[in-house]
Amino acid sequence: MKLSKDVMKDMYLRMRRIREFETKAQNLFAEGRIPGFVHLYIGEEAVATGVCENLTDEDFITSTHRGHGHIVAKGGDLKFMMAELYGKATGYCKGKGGSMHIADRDKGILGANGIVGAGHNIAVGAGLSAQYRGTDQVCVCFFGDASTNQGTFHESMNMAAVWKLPIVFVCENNNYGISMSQDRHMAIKDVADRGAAYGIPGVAVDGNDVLAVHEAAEEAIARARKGQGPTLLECKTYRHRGHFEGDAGAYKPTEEQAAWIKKDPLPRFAEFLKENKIFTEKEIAKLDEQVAEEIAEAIKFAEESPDPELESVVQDIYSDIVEEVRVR
Amino acid sequence: MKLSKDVMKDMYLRMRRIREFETKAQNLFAEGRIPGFVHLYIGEEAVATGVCENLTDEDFITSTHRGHGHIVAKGGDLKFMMAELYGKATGYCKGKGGSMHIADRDKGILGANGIVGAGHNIAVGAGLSAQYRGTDQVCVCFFGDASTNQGTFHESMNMAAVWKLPIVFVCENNNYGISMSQDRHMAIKDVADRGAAYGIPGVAVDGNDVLAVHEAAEEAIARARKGQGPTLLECKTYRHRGHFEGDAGAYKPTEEQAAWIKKDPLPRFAEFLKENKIFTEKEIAKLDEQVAEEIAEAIKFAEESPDPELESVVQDIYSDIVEEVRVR
Amino acid sequence: MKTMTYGEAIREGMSIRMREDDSVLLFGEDVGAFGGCFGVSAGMFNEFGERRVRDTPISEGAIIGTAVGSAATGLRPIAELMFIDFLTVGMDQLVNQAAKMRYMFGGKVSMPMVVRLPAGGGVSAAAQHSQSLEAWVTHVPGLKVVYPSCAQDALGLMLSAIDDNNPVMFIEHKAMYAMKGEVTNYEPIPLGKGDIKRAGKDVTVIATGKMVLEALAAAKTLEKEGIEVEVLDPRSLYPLDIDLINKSVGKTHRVVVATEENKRGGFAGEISAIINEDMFDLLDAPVVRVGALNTPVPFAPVLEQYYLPNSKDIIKAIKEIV
Amino acid sequence: MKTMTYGEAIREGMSIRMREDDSVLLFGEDVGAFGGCFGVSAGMFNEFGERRVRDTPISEGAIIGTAVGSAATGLRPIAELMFIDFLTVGMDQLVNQAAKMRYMFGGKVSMPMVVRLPAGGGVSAAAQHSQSLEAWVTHVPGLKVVYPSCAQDALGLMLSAIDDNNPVMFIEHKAMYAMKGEVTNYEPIPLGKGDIKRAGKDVTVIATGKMVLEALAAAKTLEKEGIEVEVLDPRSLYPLDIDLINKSVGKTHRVVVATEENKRGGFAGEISAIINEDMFDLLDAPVVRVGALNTPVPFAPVLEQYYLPNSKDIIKAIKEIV
Ligand SMILES: Cc1ncc(C[n+]2csc(CCOP(=O)(O)OP(=O)(O)O)c2C)c(N)n1
Ligand SMILES: Cc1ncc(C[n+]2csc(CCOP(=O)(O)OP(=O)(O)O)c2C)c(N)n1
Ligand SMILES: [Mg+2]
Ligand SMILES: [Mg+2]
Repeated sequence: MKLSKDVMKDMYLRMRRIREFETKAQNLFAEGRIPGFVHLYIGEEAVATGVCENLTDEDFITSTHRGHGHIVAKGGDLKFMMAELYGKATGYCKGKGGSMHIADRDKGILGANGIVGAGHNIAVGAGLSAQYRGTDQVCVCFFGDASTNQGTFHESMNMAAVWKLPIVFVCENNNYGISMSQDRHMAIKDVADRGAAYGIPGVAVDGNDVLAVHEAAEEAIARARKGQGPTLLECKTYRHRGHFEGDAGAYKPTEEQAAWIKKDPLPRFAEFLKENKIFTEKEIAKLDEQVAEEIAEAIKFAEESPDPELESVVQDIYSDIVEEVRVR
Repeated sequence: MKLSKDVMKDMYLRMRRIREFETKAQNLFAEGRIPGFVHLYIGEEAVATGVCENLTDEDFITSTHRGHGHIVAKGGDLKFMMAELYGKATGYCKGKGGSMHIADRDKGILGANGIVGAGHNIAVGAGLSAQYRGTDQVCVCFFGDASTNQGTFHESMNMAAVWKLPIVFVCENNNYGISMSQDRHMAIKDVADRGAAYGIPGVAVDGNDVLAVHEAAEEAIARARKGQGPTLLECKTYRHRGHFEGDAGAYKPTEEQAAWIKKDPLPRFAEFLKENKIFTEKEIAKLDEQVAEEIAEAIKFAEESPDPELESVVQDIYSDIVEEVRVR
Repeated sequence: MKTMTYGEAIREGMSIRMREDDSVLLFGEDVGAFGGCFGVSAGMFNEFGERRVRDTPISEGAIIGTAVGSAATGLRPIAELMFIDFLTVGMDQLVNQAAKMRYMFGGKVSMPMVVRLPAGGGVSAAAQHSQSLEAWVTHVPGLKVVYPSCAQDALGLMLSAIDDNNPVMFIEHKAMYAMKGEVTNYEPIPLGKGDIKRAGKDVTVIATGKMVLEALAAAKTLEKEGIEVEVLDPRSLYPLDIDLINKSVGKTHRVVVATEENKRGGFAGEISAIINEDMFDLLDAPVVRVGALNTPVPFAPVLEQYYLPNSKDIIKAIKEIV
Repeated sequence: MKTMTYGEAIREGMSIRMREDDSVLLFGEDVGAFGGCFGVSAGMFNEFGERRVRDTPISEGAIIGTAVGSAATGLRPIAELMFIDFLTVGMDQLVNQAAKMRYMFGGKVSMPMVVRLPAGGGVSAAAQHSQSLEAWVTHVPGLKVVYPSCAQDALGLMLSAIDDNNPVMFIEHKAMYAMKGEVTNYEPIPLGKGDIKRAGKDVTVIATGKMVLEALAAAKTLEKEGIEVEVLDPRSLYPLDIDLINKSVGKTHRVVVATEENKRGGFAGEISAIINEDMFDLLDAPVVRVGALNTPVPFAPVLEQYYLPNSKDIIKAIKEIV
């Protein structure tokens, strides 16, 4: 047991925060309070948490359409996140981005992204920037299994490898790209095996075990910081919900679902904490309560925030040009 | 020795034709008789030849900017090719395509291509078409080492693997993408190693040994015809000239060049034929002569052919719409 | 006569041809058993099987490339991009290959392929899932482009698109999939034939896609004020029915062009320029364009509604020139 | 005062800023020791080293993506695409990322990046290496677009492009690299400021890139016939100097727009539409566009010359309206 109690606590809190945030988002979407597309991270919390626990605010992440978990884990503000889901003026993007485009430059969060595979390329730029400026910053690039069939994955892995950039490519293998199971979208079992095509390490871990993820990420991030180049880290996990809210996920076999629910990373980690006497049941309940309050507050903030002003629609396109409000 | 004398002869002729065609194209370009960009295949003849010897007119190939060799090896008409290089009305493309866009649908030649990596995608379509129509046609996709860093390579390999398409991906590894040597554009030694990322065989052979290429291609093509899916076949070779005519190739170290010139596939195969008493020196000289005549004829044809009519410029865009000749 | 939704009409068009011709097939991300992101191909997997209704990996370049390579070798593929916004990752196969191959090869290859492109805003899908990008593809010689505004046109244009021996971009407005309309005719609608959706004598509104509905709404409102609006839907953006435009302008002498694109650099500008160039003497007033604001598509519903052009904008534009 | 080529001026602009600011760097295929496909960056590798003048693998998507990611995190990258035609493989990073990120993120990220885009025909490079694609990028909110027509403008616009905190598309005409011009001014030329390349009172020719030279040639010819042509080079396509256009049209009342693009759907249409919409009352004649034929760019020199618009086409257009 090399992780301190504080780290354990922090990881538990992050995982819990994600779960709570997502569960509430699910309900709010069902109630029609959140518009647009919402892709939930429920079931995959151990990945973002295990990885981001190793990062500082100086480090970068790129994210995906399924970005809430990454952003919470990287320290994103829950209030601004929730307000953005609502499309409110106080949201991270002033209501212009929504769920798929939340970013926080100050926290190194280079954005959720609606284009599958786009984050791969952006990560190369952030990695190059860190290396060029001579810092020890690292960029973690989060992405799904199905996104690794996009050309951008390949180009980015290759460029990062050639330039030995400080990047960790984290594949969240939840076995699906929408309705396409992995065996139908690629002819290999381990995405990690794709690392060899670029001469970089490819590592596969149990993505529902936050400690395993933490350990593997720690090593990969250390490698990156030391200038030894990128790693491809595959975390095997599962999404409990449909692809987006509204998708019933009929393509996921019932037994498969049941098996994975048993491996739910959150009760699993709670169990571990209790068994190893790191926290008592009561202490955990208290942490859960604390998180529930944080999320309730975030929702309150979002609910009470104003809609954006109509005129704001033409701002923030350029640094120096404001478009005409009504060009017809 | 399992190849018949006829096959040997045919392969020698194809190689010789490519060399002669290219050498003459080189001169004609230098004399200003051929406009535009010209990328020569000199030094790589064994690859196209060893592969295409295994194909019929029903089979498909996709090609690249460095396409002359593939097209000659696949049975393209030398006269129409040369006329196209000249931009004449009698050329394969009626002067509209030029060196980088020669195609011959009847011979299964789906076009040279000016976009690095574009042929990869097109090959998937041709492979799917063959499989869908239930034929035993195969599509060979030719491409360079540097093109394997393009996203299209990755997407196509993956899709072909998942669908078990009858495609052979032939990488002509001449160690350069323009001025970028392989060690600067990828962090691995064998492009063939990229096959593993798609769960398909990756095979590397001496691309200057036409017999080795022939053998490896035969196996891969048989696999494809049997419905066992694609193969990645890497042929290590070298281009003797610059990237295009006009490029002196200063980035190619002198010793490297010298070493590869020694491995020139053409004298090497001639030597083999003589040593194994398949052909005498004299017989070979006669074949050379025959080829020289063919090329001379092709040049004559091109020289004597008319320029395209100006009005032809607006034809052949659509099957059914002819644009206005002068829209201003 | 039958009532069906815009989405069903698209499905029906594809299915009719697939029943008749084995060389027609559909592929794209989740178009199979899942039925497509918007349910447009629902049921087709069951009818035609996985050979002909085919899920692909997430590889838009290879999807369009597969269409190109299979069209060049004897099939008549229909490729679906889940959103027109993903053209950005498949643009090369479309622009440098599909559109140019026949020409580059001297007319010796045919390219009978359809690319389905769900476009448009209004569903809070934000900047990367709501664009109208018809201006990019209409600018490319070698492509044809259609954009139906109702179920009947969707069906007829789909039949023509599949029958065509050239690459046809089939733009679908995602906010219209559930809209119902009457379908009386199962014949192909020829590409290049526009349609007068409502006749009028005071001003011509040339509108595409969902803006046709906004134009019709505007016409209805203005009718009460005694302004008779003619609503012209080109249906094909290329080939464009310039004759029909000419006839209408010759009658009304006033034109508004309404499209959902960002106004700057949109296809509406091309229509305006053509009218200016070829029908200047027919004009009694400037050609006014109605488009979306020149911004990325915002997420918040209030902003998006403000961003999108609507019937009020069309009314305002009309009042400026009549 | 100094004479330099268009290509040298671009290099000089980049070098000046790279000497002053370590956060500026250049990358692209073969831009390093090789000096770039057209020699534009020759010598820069020697001066700045491989850290700042960087060869990339052939991965246009990742090249533009590298610009996006590094611009968002403190650098001021200049990315070169070898040919503008390769935008097709890097379009997503440009359109869905670079252009929209500031907006999608509520204004909280800056995107100071330049993408160099060698464009245009005239060198028998055929359909995939000769295109003019400015219409695509001018249609995208979030991008700025410049297109110099001489060495002086190339230098001044490059300085401004690098200084700008937004993604700037820097279009270069490949057939102009070797053309010499005088450079007297080393100050940035503000984006959005057009230039009257020749004053005249009878007709305004708005021309971009190499067509400015054709317009000047036309003006010279027509001078002898007593027609005084004003040649207006917007230099920036976005932001566009509408004031300058307005002033010129207010003087001449007649406009020809000359660009090298395929005429259909080109940026020239946007200019025509703006003039029609905002300056209709100033016009005494239709706005006439001069562009390339609506075909892919053909290879054979005779065909390509016929395909490309030239001074004769401009003269013909002018004579139709004066
Ligand atoms: C370029 C592009 N293609 C397709 C889509 C539609 N799409 C959104 S998410 C998704 C599946 C992604 O699967 P994966 O990468 O495994 O991530 P997951 O959703 O499983 O987290 C698809 C196809 C998109 N947004 N962008
Ligand atoms: C998309 C694209 N990017 C860049 C180029 C410019 N280009 C033409 S050939 C070439 C190098 C290709 O190298 P490789 O694939 O190894 O083929 P080789 O030339 O060695 O045969 C480059 C960069 C292009 N034509 N298309
Ligand atoms: Mg997944
Ligand atoms: Mg090579």
